[in-house]
Amino acid sequence: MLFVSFASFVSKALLVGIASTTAAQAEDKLRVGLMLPYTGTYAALGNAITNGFKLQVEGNGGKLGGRTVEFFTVDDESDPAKATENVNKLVKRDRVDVLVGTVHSGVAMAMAKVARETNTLMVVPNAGADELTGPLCAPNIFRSSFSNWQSSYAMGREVAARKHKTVVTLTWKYAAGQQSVDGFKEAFEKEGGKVVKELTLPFPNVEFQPFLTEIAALKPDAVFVFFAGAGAVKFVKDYAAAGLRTSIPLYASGFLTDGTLEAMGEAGQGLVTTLHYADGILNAQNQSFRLRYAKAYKVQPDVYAVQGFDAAQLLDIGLTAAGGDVTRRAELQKAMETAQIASPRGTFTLSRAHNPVQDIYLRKAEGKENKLVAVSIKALADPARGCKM
Amino acid sequence: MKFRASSVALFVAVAAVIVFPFTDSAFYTELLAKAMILAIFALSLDLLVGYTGLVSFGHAAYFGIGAYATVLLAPKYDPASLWVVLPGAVVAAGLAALIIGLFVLRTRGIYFIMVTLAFAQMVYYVFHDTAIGGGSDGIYLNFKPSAALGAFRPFDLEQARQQCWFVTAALLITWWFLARLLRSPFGRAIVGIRSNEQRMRALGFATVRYKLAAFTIAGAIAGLAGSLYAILFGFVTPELLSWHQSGNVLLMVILGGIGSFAGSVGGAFAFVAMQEVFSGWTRHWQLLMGGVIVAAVLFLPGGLAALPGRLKRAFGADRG
Amino acid sequence: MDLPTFLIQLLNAVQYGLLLFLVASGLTLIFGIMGVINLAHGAFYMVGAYMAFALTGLTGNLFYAILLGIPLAFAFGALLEWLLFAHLYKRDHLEQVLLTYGLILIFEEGRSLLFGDDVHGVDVPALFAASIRLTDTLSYPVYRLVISAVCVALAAGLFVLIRRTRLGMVIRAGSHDRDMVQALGIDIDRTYRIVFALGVALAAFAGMLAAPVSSVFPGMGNQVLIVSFVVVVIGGIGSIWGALIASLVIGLADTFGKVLVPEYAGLAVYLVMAMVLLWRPEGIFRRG
Amino acid sequence: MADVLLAAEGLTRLFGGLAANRDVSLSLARGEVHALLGPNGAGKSTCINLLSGDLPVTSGRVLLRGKDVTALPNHKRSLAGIGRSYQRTNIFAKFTAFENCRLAAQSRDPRAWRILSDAHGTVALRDRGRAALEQAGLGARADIVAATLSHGEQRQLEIAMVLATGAAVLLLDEPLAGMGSEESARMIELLKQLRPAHAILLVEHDMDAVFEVADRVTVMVEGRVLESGPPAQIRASAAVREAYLGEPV
Repeated sequence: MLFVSFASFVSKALLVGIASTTAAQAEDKLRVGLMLPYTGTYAALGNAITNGFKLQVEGNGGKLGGRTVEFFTVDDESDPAKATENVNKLVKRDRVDVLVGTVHSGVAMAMAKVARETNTLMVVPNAGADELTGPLCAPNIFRSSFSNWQSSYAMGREVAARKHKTVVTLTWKYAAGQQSVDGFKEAFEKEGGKVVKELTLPFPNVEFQPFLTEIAALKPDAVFVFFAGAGAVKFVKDYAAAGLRTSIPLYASGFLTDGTLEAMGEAGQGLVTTLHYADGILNAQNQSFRLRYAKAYKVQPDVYAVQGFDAAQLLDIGLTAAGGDVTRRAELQKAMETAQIASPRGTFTLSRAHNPVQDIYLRKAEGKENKLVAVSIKALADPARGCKM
Repeated sequence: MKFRASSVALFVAVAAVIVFPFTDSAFYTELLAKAMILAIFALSLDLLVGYTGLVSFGHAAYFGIGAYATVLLAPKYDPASLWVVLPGAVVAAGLAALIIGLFVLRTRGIYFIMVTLAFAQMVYYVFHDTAIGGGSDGIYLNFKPSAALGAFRPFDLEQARQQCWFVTAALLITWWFLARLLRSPFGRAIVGIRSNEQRMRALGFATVRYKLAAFTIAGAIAGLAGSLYAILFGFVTPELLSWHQSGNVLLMVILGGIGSFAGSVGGAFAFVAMQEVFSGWTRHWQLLMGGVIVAAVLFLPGGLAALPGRLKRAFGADRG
Repeated sequence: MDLPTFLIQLLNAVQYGLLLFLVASGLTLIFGIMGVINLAHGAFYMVGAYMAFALTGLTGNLFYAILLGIPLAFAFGALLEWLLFAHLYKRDHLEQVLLTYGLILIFEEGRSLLFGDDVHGVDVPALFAASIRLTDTLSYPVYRLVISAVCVALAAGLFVLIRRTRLGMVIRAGSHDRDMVQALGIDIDRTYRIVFALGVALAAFAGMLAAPVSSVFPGMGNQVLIVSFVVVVIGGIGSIWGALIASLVIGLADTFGKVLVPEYAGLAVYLVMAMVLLWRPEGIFRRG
Repeated sequence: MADVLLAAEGLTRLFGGLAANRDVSLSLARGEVHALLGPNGAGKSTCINLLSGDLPVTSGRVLLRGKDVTALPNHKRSLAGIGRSYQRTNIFAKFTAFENCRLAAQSRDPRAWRILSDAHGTVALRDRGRAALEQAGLGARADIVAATLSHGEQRQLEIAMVLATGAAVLLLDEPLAGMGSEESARMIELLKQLRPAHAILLVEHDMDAVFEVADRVTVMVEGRVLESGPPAQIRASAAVREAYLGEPV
């Protein structure tokens, strides 16, 4: 009996699924597709971005560019193997007007490929892969977050300014890590420093002990790393436990300490990082954003929430200029390209490759916050290498 | 009676699959193509699990090698020839299966399961850690391969419909090939090995060689599926080789009922449908998926293929 | 590499190997005695780590968390055996693979529902929070040494269990032939339940012990599972002694692979396995 | 000297410290039924396994037509002409009786590796399968699924399969086990029929049957050969009587 009901339930579910998507097409709403991770390692980031995006939309009375928004969400699981299929769910099945996503760079690149092929308007609210606003740049692809190069380039200058001559870098061997290290190295060596060794380990391996031993043997002036999430927590703890915190200073791009400070505990305190957002930015838009966010979701916002919020702001500007009509692409893109986005991170504009030209902050971990120390580089623009637009 | 009912069912199913792309739903056409590709993949594993008695838990490796071979054989800035990349992928995957088979077939039982898994992980790390295929970030197929033979263009894979039909043809040919293979002397021998390997050896069959051949053929067909997958989605990552994929395809085969090609195809379709439906319902859809798997093992031995018989018995419709 | 660095890397390798042993020993026990292939073993490791996180939060100390966690894990294992695995002994390995694969999904999502998807840290007990200075730049965390010591003690305990007890006799018989074991006059259902629960408890214990150094995070079980498989394959199914040797071999391959050939570090472990298989298809310590 | 096909010289097989076979020598000649007797655990099945290659020897030699085949694995020995049956019925239960024999015949066929031709299309194999079935007295049961054959028929089928391989040496492990008297009689008839063209090793508990067909008898006890000779000599042997025949079987 069980099997019969199961079979009928599958077929029914399928029918209902098809029917509901076709019925919805009749209404005249702005169809926004959110493709973000809601399960797996980056689930917390996906939720924060969604919250930020929806906060802006709700502040607008549920509208973007004057049109009521209907959301379509797909959990991309941060799984590149399913990326193309997942984005097709939004583009081909749900026929969304706008695509928003995602966290994982590999998945975002698969999304960008589909967006280019189908000429769907797309905003990247996190993934920092340099290619998205480099070789893969396109008139219909925008980014409200950062490029991997940006935050670590700033750190390269900071480390050199602190009179460190030699640095060992360590990261996972994947695009985000590699590009961060490249950005750091570019700035650091331009200022006269030397990266003596680039260590890598496969993503998402977290057995760091052999590398710590090697770092201790190399005795560089400083260490630069790129890690995020669980790996970041473990690395920082291991680094401290190996006694290296007292002998060799540790620097990183800000993802090391975002959303991870609580888990790091004592080991995370005092870490110096660079990022395009920090706790304690004193501008009106940040204060109102933080207040509204905390009220709506009962948690403090983080950099990911800001990026989601700004993605919605960016779209609102473009759509408003086009009278809410996604097909008036020229006006829409023009407005987005020239927009001044009043972001909680500070007002920013977009580069010709559609990446934020933004201030990068120097931050220091205190308690559960990445406290603003200073503006490291003002209005830093990604070089957008390989972009032919 | 049974024969006629099942061939009518098959005919209706094939007709439905051929007609479906006319519904003009690009997404569901693609989903259908994906389900059929996974069906090819599941068929290849069923040859091992269901007919040769080799429970491979690393079958995704050959699927992935087929996919990578397709992308790596294609030029970067021009469409590749389908007649190069497809056979190339099949040969590459078959060759890999042959080499790995030499190792894994030295073991049996639980060992075999674990060793196939471990070798698949090894292949996974080859693509994940080295620069061969873009590392953990994956690699793109920029253009769909061209089916042109000189001036003659039999079909165009850029057209979603034609692509779906091409996959349909591939599935039917694979199915036919495997059904035919089972009736061949070789096929009888591997079925004999599954049922009683010791006896086969005593009769004079070099059983390891037969198993190796079956392992290679299954790997090659998995490579075909992987190649089609790469062509369909244009993007290949190491995750295609991960042990979750090996688990999923095993699930399709068992869900459908091992030792039944129709079951494997049905299992693949059921798997895709479940994934689609569950993930539409809830973010925690994997919980449902896990629940279904556990329930299927406990309450549905023999899989979907055994369902008609079980139902008949339960309702007593066909007694005597 | 100079000598002190080499020695420290050796220490790293041994330390990592011993922790692997803790997970793999439970796996090899369940394989060897019950003939059950258990993919969910990594999930039990994860369950242990999250228990350490939750119970440390409740009790304020990892010691109490572990004291509380072990019986809980044991009971959890016994419950699972009674509920699910007991129905599988007469079935194919195939169905065992599938069932335990389903369990992984359930545990992962259950974890997500209960604890969310954030990374959490677990504090090292204050008693072991210090580090020992090894060179002018490098110290070694005491807690890591404690883990190793506990692993060694546990290994010794397991050997005693196997050499000196009735349960051990069954384990040494290495048989999952229920009839034969029953003929020895042993209550087979109870034995199986105990062995399975013991295996779960070992994995969970490893998770609890490792939680302060690894932190707890989604998907942590899967990383451990596959390497444990390799350990069991190399060591020989059901052989505790083999698991110990294999764990150390893998620890060495992994650690020195990372340092010497970083490009192929992920492969090193599997290459070792392939070579062992060529040499001895049924593992180093295969049976009879 | 008779036409010796298979000879064992000093076969020894140790399991751990235990000798399952120690220094066993015997020979099988065409036209002879050589019976192997002994109490349970005497090492008779082990001996067959050593001869067929299912188990490797610890020491000693197996000669087939004077050629050393000790190093050959079981399937190669089978191809060389050594066929065997098993103590516990060991057939392909889901196949028909005919398919069991056809598959057995296929083992010597170079076309066995074809993957696209119909297995039943090869006339020669079909004929060999049928002939073997006929010879074993199962001609009328060809299309019955093996699992549903009676126990006696399954034992016959087992021998039919060996015949289908065209083996010259038959190693039969208790072919009469579990058979009724009528079935036994038929099997003994079959053995007599096969005797002229084959060298047969018969492991059997049924004394009457053994002494009815055997041309030569070897008695094993605790892994060793106790005595070997014509039936009359064995029947008269005090040692055998003490070690074996004296015990109630």
